[in-house]
Amino acid sequence: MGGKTAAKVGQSGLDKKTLLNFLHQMLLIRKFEDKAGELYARGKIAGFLHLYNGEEAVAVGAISALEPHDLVITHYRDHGHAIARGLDAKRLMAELFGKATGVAKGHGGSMHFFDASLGFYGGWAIVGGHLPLAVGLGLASNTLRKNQVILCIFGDGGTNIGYFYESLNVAKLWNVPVVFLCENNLYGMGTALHRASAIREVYRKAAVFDIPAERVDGMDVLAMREATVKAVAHARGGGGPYFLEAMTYRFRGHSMADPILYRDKSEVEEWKQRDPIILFQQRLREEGVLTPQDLEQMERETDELVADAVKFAEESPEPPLSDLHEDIYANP
Amino acid sequence: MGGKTAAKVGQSGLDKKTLLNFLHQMLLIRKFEDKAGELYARGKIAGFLHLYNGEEAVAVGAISALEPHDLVITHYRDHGHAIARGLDAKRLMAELFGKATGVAKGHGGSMHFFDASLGFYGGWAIVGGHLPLAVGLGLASNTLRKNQVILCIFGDGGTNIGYFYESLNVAKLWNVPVVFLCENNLYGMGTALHRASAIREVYRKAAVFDIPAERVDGMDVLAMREATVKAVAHARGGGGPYFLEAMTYRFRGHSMADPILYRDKSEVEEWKQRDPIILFQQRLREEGVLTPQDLEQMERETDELVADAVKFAEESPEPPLSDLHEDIYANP
Amino acid sequence: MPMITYREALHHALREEMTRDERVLIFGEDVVAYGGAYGVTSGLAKDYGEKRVFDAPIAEGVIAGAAVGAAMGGLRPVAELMTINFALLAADQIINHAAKVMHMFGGQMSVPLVIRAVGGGGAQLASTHSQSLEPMFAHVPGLKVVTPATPADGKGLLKSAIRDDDPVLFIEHALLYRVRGEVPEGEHLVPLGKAAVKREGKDITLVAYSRMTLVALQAADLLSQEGIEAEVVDLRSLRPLDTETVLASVRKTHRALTVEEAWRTYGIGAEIASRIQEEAFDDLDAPIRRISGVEVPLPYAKNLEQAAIPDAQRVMKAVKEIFARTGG
Amino acid sequence: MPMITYREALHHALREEMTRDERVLIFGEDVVAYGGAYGVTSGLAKDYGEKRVFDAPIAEGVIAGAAVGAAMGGLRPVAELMTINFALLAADQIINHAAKVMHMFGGQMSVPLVIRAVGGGGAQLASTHSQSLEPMFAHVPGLKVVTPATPADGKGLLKSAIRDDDPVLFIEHALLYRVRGEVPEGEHLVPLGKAAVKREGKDITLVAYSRMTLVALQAADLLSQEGIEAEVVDLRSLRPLDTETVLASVRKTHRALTVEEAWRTYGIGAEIASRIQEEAFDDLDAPIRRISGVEVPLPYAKNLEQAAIPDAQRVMKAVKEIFARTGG
Ligand SMILES: Cc1ncc(C[n+]2csc(CCOP(=O)(O)OP(=O)(O)O)c2C)c(N)n1
Ligand SMILES: Cc1ncc(C[n+]2csc(CCOP(=O)(O)OP(=O)(O)O)c2C)c(N)n1
Ligand SMILES: [Mg+2]
Ligand SMILES: [Mg+2]
Repeated sequence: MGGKTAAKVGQSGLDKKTLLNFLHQMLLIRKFEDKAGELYARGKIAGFLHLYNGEEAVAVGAISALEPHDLVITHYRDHGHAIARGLDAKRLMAELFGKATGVAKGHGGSMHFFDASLGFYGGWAIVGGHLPLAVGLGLASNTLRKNQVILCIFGDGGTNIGYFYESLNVAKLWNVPVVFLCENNLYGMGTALHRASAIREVYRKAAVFDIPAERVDGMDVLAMREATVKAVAHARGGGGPYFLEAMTYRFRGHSMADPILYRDKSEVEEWKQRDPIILFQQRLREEGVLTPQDLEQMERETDELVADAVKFAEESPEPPLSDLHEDIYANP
Repeated sequence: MGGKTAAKVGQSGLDKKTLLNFLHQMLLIRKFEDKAGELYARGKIAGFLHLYNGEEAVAVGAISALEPHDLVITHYRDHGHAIARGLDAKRLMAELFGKATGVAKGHGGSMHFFDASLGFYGGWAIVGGHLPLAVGLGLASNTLRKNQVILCIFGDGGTNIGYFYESLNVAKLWNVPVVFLCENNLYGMGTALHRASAIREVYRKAAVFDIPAERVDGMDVLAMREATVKAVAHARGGGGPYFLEAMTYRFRGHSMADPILYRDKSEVEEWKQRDPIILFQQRLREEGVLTPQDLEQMERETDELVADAVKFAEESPEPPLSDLHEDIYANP
Repeated sequence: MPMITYREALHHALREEMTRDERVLIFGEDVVAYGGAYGVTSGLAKDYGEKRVFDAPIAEGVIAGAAVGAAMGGLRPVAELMTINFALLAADQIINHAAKVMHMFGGQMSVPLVIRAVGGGGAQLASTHSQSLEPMFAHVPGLKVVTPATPADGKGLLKSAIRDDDPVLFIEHALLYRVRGEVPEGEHLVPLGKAAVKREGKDITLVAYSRMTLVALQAADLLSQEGIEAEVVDLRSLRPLDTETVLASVRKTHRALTVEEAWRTYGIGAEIASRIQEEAFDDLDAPIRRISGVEVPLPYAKNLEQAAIPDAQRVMKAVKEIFARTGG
Repeated sequence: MPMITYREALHHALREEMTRDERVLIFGEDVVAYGGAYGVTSGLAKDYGEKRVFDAPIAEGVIAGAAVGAAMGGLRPVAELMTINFALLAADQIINHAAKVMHMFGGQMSVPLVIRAVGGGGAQLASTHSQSLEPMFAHVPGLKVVTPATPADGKGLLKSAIRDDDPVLFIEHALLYRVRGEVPEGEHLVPLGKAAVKREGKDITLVAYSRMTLVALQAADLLSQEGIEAEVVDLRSLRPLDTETVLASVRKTHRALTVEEAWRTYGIGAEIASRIQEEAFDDLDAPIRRISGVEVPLPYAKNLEQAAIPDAQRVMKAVKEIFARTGG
């Protein structure tokens, strides 16, 4: 397991504000997810709901390495990425409620968050299906000289489908600025990595295309940032695609419907010892960056953001029925 | 290029009859192909016609390593494999003519040779599409304890499509007795290998799944046999899949419609210096296995086989129009 | 007869066929621990062993293709593709491979395989997870496509599909798994390619399949209260398609309405309507009408989704319009 | 107007649009050296550079998906999938991705892309290389599907498709590339979603598309010698589908026959027939009939293939049967 871990906080070169902001984002994601899970149980949210608990450091660390004009494209477990990219928690919660004010007007739901204005290009629910899109986005960046890097996120289960290999091969051939980020949480639904993949080291599957590929500790937000900064610089500098395998774990089930019969309680407990939020809090506290007061305030702020989001979602209107006949074509 | 070459003929452990039979088969393939090309130009054969000239050593060497109860499954450039597997040249030519006596009753044509009685399971025209089938055949061999090895043949161009990777991964996971044989003739239609694949060493794409994988000199029939014998033994012994990359070259165009604008004449000439038939003849002569009389007789015999095939095809009836409504379902 | 759910009925079919025939085996994504997308295979791995019930990676192409190969090799695989939406990732295997083996190779070999997949909307899974793609696959000669509406048909058709020597795409409906119905124990076979009159009536024929059969039956009950007796024909198989049962009904009722969840254009109802007017033109008192899913990528929001999927109200309204036109 | 081939007309369209709009670029298998499966892109790489015209590996999934991504990124890609048969390997990208972007994400973004693919049989390429799969794709809301029959429509529709902001599947016919016709030079746009009356007539409406339009026209000429004046409607686009032009014709002729190369069941003709009987029931003097490809995986043998694909003789025979029924 493992993967590359970052050095001390003090050596990260990041200022206090940035560091605290990482913690803030991770907290917000965690609280947003817990609340969403609760609201799902209460019937306010429906469909499939895949929560991100435990993987917060991956999204926050990696996405912090992007510029505003860069793009993020991801799979259906997309809440953490959307929040880290700065999408409005209110409109995200409204999307979960299927409301007109949602980021996809309530058409997409949990799996299809999207905000073009923030370079957040979905939220895609076909495993592996968005990797070819990332290649195309990279092509557009090159052709139109946008100097844009595309961060493309997917799970370990998504590295066994043809799209994965086709996309890496073409990404390398066309030299597109795509950073492929695999969230290796060791399971695809109820299937353990080694029952679905002939090899356990996912990054090797990218390395075979002569794409630089490495493992990172996905429970360490600074390690994630550091690795992604390097990957983004490589892509932006014209070096072509880069591949990161983040070792992480989801603390909850695959979706809300999952009874989690396929993994040992002890395994879960072991990983919870490495809760990325607790770990980062500890480090910040140890190095004197975070005071108890800071933390208290942050807890309060993030609680409020989530509460506001729920209120907003509750009070928002349903989409009008006319939506069934609109926006199907740009040129009807 | 290159790949592993075999030792001296004398060290091959093969008796004279076997060695001469290899030459006989290669000659028959070459003459069958030349005749087919000629008949295509004369309008006797239609559709797509992909000839095997130059690659004869791959089919003959590899298929010689199989037992009668083993299976061959291959792509659309299938004439050589069918002949090496012992399918009747008459019925193959009849298939090219679209006659009722063809190996697929004239329904399949050049790309879809098939003879279940000889374990020749097609002739498939979707690039990469038969690799998953090979996995399934291997599964059946394991489940039904048939002790069968499946030889699955495809081109270098077919190693960039998702099926390729999906199949190798599952083959390894399910431990199926499949020998994957890539005929790397350096081109897929008009696209050079390195313009379609991020790496030039195809066998590495299999090795990443921890499947034993190696390169072989595909212009050397004995090297092909030797490598395949080893691969088949591995698979039959329960070791799971094996991967061979045969370095070879097609002397003619991709299909009869190909003006061959994408490769230098000099490159073609260079490879023709390594014509597998001429090379093998020389070696057999040098080591005293082949006399000029042997060769003369063999030339005559193979000429006759091809002439008989054409005659048979010419004289065979067209399929009845009732075929359009039969054999679409086993249980209509 | 015991009342069991659609899910249980399908489970029983698999269990009975696995017991009957050693060559039957099951694979797909998460068929072991999860028991498949909707729990149908739950417990089978434990009882029949992981040599006969096993997981595959998320790779629909090789799942479907391995089923074709396994069938060529003498097995009778039942592959699960989770949902019909993902069957698009296996479309080439299903259409260019499975459906071609028998005829393209001159009848030397057929491929006895079943591909199970969940179809339909109504669970707020949004537009890539809610489709009714059966018209696409039912269009293809060489395939058989089956869409059971009830637990009994689920069991009987699945058993027949497994015994059938041709490739069968078996489409279950996401909202039917908990529906209960009487299901005969043990040997119960429903033939592929035979429609069933699920309710008799003399005034109009409602032609439906899968969950829309239940919607049509519900509408028929409501219509009955208003004095209109609708006959409900459940197609059950979309290929082969049993036109005779439909025509016999229309010749009696002189009116027809098709009800489907799939998109309207180039859908199932179009074929039914065409055949009826071709074969029973002079028996018709009114044009055949079609009720279908709204032609939109199905949205997540509950109100939108519900408005997009046909329900008994929409069926009733259309029936009344037909009668308004012909004056009953 | 110059007489040029269908192939040349398509080539001109690409060339003109590439010159007009820098964002237009072309990729696919062998589009450079081979000039694509049928030579349509021949020479474009040389003239516009390999940054705008380039090869892709044999990997239809990523070709189609990269087109979707490129369109999202601001380009207007024209991807070539060689043949529609291989579009099955990209079906998930086309249906679950391209067709969904606009609506699923709440209208934030459309994907202006064209996927070109050759369809149809008649060249003895056997059953995986001869299919007419347009009904499957035309079934899907969010997509547009275009099937030009003539060089002029080929040019005009391709130019419109490239300028259109939605995903367009552009299906050419393998046997049409050498067909010549008059084609306006320069700016010539044919709107998507508009059928065309290709021949006027008062006795019967023949509804066709792609190569079958030519077959219908040929049959119409022969019928004319026997005193039957057939009107030929070329659908040109299968989605959006122009019902108005069809209905207007049928209201005049009172009879209709659809002609398609695709398989009959759940095909194009079914939808046309259904719509006609829904909207013009009382105008019909006879049931609408359909001529289609025989429902078989198309075999290689010439005699079988020719018997499976509709020709003018079969069209004439069906027309006469319709008149026999109604007494002319
Ligand atoms: C092509 C496809 N097949 C199957 C599914 C059903 N499915 C949804 S999520 C999932 C598991 C994905 O696992 P992984 O990629 O590891 O992501 P994680 O859920 O662990 O974040 C599966 C099988 C799907 N959405 N798409
Ligand atoms: C999925 C698919 N895409 C495209 C084609 C068209 N096509 C036929 S052969 C071929 C090239 C294959 O090259 P390779 O695998 O190297 O085999 P070779 O012809 O060199 O033996 C292509 C692109 C096809 N048959 N199937
Ligand atoms: Mg995972
Ligand atoms: Mg090749």
